[in-house]
Amino acid sequence: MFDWLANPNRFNRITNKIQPILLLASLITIILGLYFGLYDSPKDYQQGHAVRIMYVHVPSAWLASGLYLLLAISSIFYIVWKHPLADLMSRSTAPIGALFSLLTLATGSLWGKPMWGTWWVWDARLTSMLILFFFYLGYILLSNAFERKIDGSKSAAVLAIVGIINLPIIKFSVDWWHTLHQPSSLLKFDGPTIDGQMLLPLVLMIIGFCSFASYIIILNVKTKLIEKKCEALILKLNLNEISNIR
Amino acid sequence: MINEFWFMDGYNIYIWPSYILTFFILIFLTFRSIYLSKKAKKMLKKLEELNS
Amino acid sequence: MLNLKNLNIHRGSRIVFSGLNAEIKTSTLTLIKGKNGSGKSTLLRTIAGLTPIEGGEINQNGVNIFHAKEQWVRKLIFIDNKNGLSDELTVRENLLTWVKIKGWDTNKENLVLALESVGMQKYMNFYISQCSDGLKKRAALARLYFSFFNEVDFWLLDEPTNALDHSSYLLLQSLLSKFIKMKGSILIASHDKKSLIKDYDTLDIDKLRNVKTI
Amino acid sequence: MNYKELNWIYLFISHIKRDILINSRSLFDIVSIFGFMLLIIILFPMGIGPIQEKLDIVSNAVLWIGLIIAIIPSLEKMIQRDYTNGWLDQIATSPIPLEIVLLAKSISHWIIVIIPLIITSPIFAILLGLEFNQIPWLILSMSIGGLSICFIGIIGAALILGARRGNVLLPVIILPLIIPILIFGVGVNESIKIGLSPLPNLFLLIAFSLIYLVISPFISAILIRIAISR
Repeated sequence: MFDWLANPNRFNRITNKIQPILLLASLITIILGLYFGLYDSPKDYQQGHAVRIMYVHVPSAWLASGLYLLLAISSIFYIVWKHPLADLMSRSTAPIGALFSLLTLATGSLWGKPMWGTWWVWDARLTSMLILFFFYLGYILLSNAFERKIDGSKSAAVLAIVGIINLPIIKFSVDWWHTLHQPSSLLKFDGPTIDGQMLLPLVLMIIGFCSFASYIIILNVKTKLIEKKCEALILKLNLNEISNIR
Repeated sequence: MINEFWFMDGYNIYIWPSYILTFFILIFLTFRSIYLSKKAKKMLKKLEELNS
Repeated sequence: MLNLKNLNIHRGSRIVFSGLNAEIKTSTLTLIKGKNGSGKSTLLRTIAGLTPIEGGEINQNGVNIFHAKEQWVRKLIFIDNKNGLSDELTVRENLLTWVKIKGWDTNKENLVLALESVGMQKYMNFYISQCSDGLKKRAALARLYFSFFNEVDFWLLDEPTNALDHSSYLLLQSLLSKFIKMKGSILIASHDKKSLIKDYDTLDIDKLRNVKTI
Repeated sequence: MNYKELNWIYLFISHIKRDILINSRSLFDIVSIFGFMLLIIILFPMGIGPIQEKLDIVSNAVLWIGLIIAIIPSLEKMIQRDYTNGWLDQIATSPIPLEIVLLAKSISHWIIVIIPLIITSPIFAILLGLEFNQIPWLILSMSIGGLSICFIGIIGAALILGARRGNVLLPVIILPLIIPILIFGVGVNESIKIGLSPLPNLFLLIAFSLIYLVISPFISAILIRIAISR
């Protein structure tokens, strides 16, 4: 897929068509999701109205983990086939993934306060999400830590690959750790017990979040492509002061 | 009816902030990406003018 | 004969060479000339297999040298400004570990002979951290001596005369001529105008680049 | 002339010897790592208070965290020195595979840095009031865990080669990767303490180390090749 999309012109052409669809889809599904999530759905028999937080919490959790997979895949493409576009892809994905993992933590904490009575519980899922956030953070820091951008890209791509190998292990170890230390019988942080009427807003929100994130990522990749063109022109024009033209 | 919608059995102080936060992030991402994209396009235009 | 065909070499996102064609004669000394930052060192590192080629090939007698990279690196000695010496080891230990990773015999006499060939026998047990730049360079150049009893075809030297005093300059000269007599090939990257020995070839990178752009 | 077949095991061992020799010349570093770990461990009772019951709850975790934090600053040096002085260039222009050298480096780091800490760990254990029957398991689990920290650490050290402020970055990158070691490692000692079999945790620790034993030389070799090429 990347091989075929690697041509920037083709990438632009295709994404120009996809982008409006994605934006529209995300708008519609998110608005519908809001309606069902906030208004037209029953409260959970255990969690009451607090279950409504799940309709933003679960999609962002899915997105945060899904984006890491995307980050790792594009990093593999970058390391193995050296497509510059794959690098732009991972560079645009990482901050968004980090933001959504933070959002997951924040909404999880907001859910936890009424349910557990504290803002933070070392729940296995939340802990894994926190660790995932640190992986994103490591990627972002490493990719910007080098004098030359391309060195950072390569190093950070390898980190993302190591991360994807390690994340299942960490997930397993955190679950292991959680059962080892036998927590008191807390309400399980499992999302709502699936009920048709609760599933609808959840699915809508997941679709909405995913298409929204794809829209933003594509937009950012395009921006980075333009920036790359600018850099090439700057080199060609031999301009030392980039600030002059800004 | 409307009151109940806002109040949500007292969970409102947790539910509304989480939705507001979510949409703040969504809107922030959208505007920032559009802003950056416009900035880059502008710069490219200027550079192309310089180049020609 | 070493044929460089259509070489594209990048360093980071910078393109150092694109479509470089050149011939390097074997069994002689070739001086790679060029301005600072013209890519002399990069070219040497590429031939040594350290910097990857983005396009093109390097052939020796019609065989791509990187197809059998392990065989190729066995036949060369690469020394640049960094020398590859560990501060915590003595001159002798550094040489010894180097010979080991090359997979060569490490008998004591050879080691001493090699150190004598660059006049380092006195400093054998000095730690590298105690050595001056000139001594470090000589300690690195002592490796060259091992090509006289092992199969080595190429010396790739980046600025080998840096920090050398006159007497060690002469020692290096004799090493080079001895190697040429043994049908060895030497590539030296240097901004030095004069060559270390009389008969030599030059490869002017600046000129090659100009030809390309015109 | 035929090429002499290289004996990789011989090269591997001789490279371990070289690295140990280098590190033993700077014994100061090892002593300071020991002092660092000792201080971390002393800091905990200072913060918690001298009550043994409280210490009992955290003692295993404190030992492991002390070990991990004390090792991390030393990991960078595993490769950094040899990268700046050009030794890695010499490795790359010699027939010895980079992977073997990197494996040798992580193992020699384990021998010279971690083994001394583990040998002295009974002192730490006594300071924290661990039972004597826990100490053999502590030593065993720390040896295995320490080895896998070295395997991960060499990846981390290779990742930050040439980075600005790499020494600040290294912990941020490494620590999330090390979490499973901490969990399984502490798990071994905790299960001894509450009278369960330590074997499940120990096996998981070993499995984790084996995974990294396999992937770490290859991944760090990829990174080193990238670093050398610039």
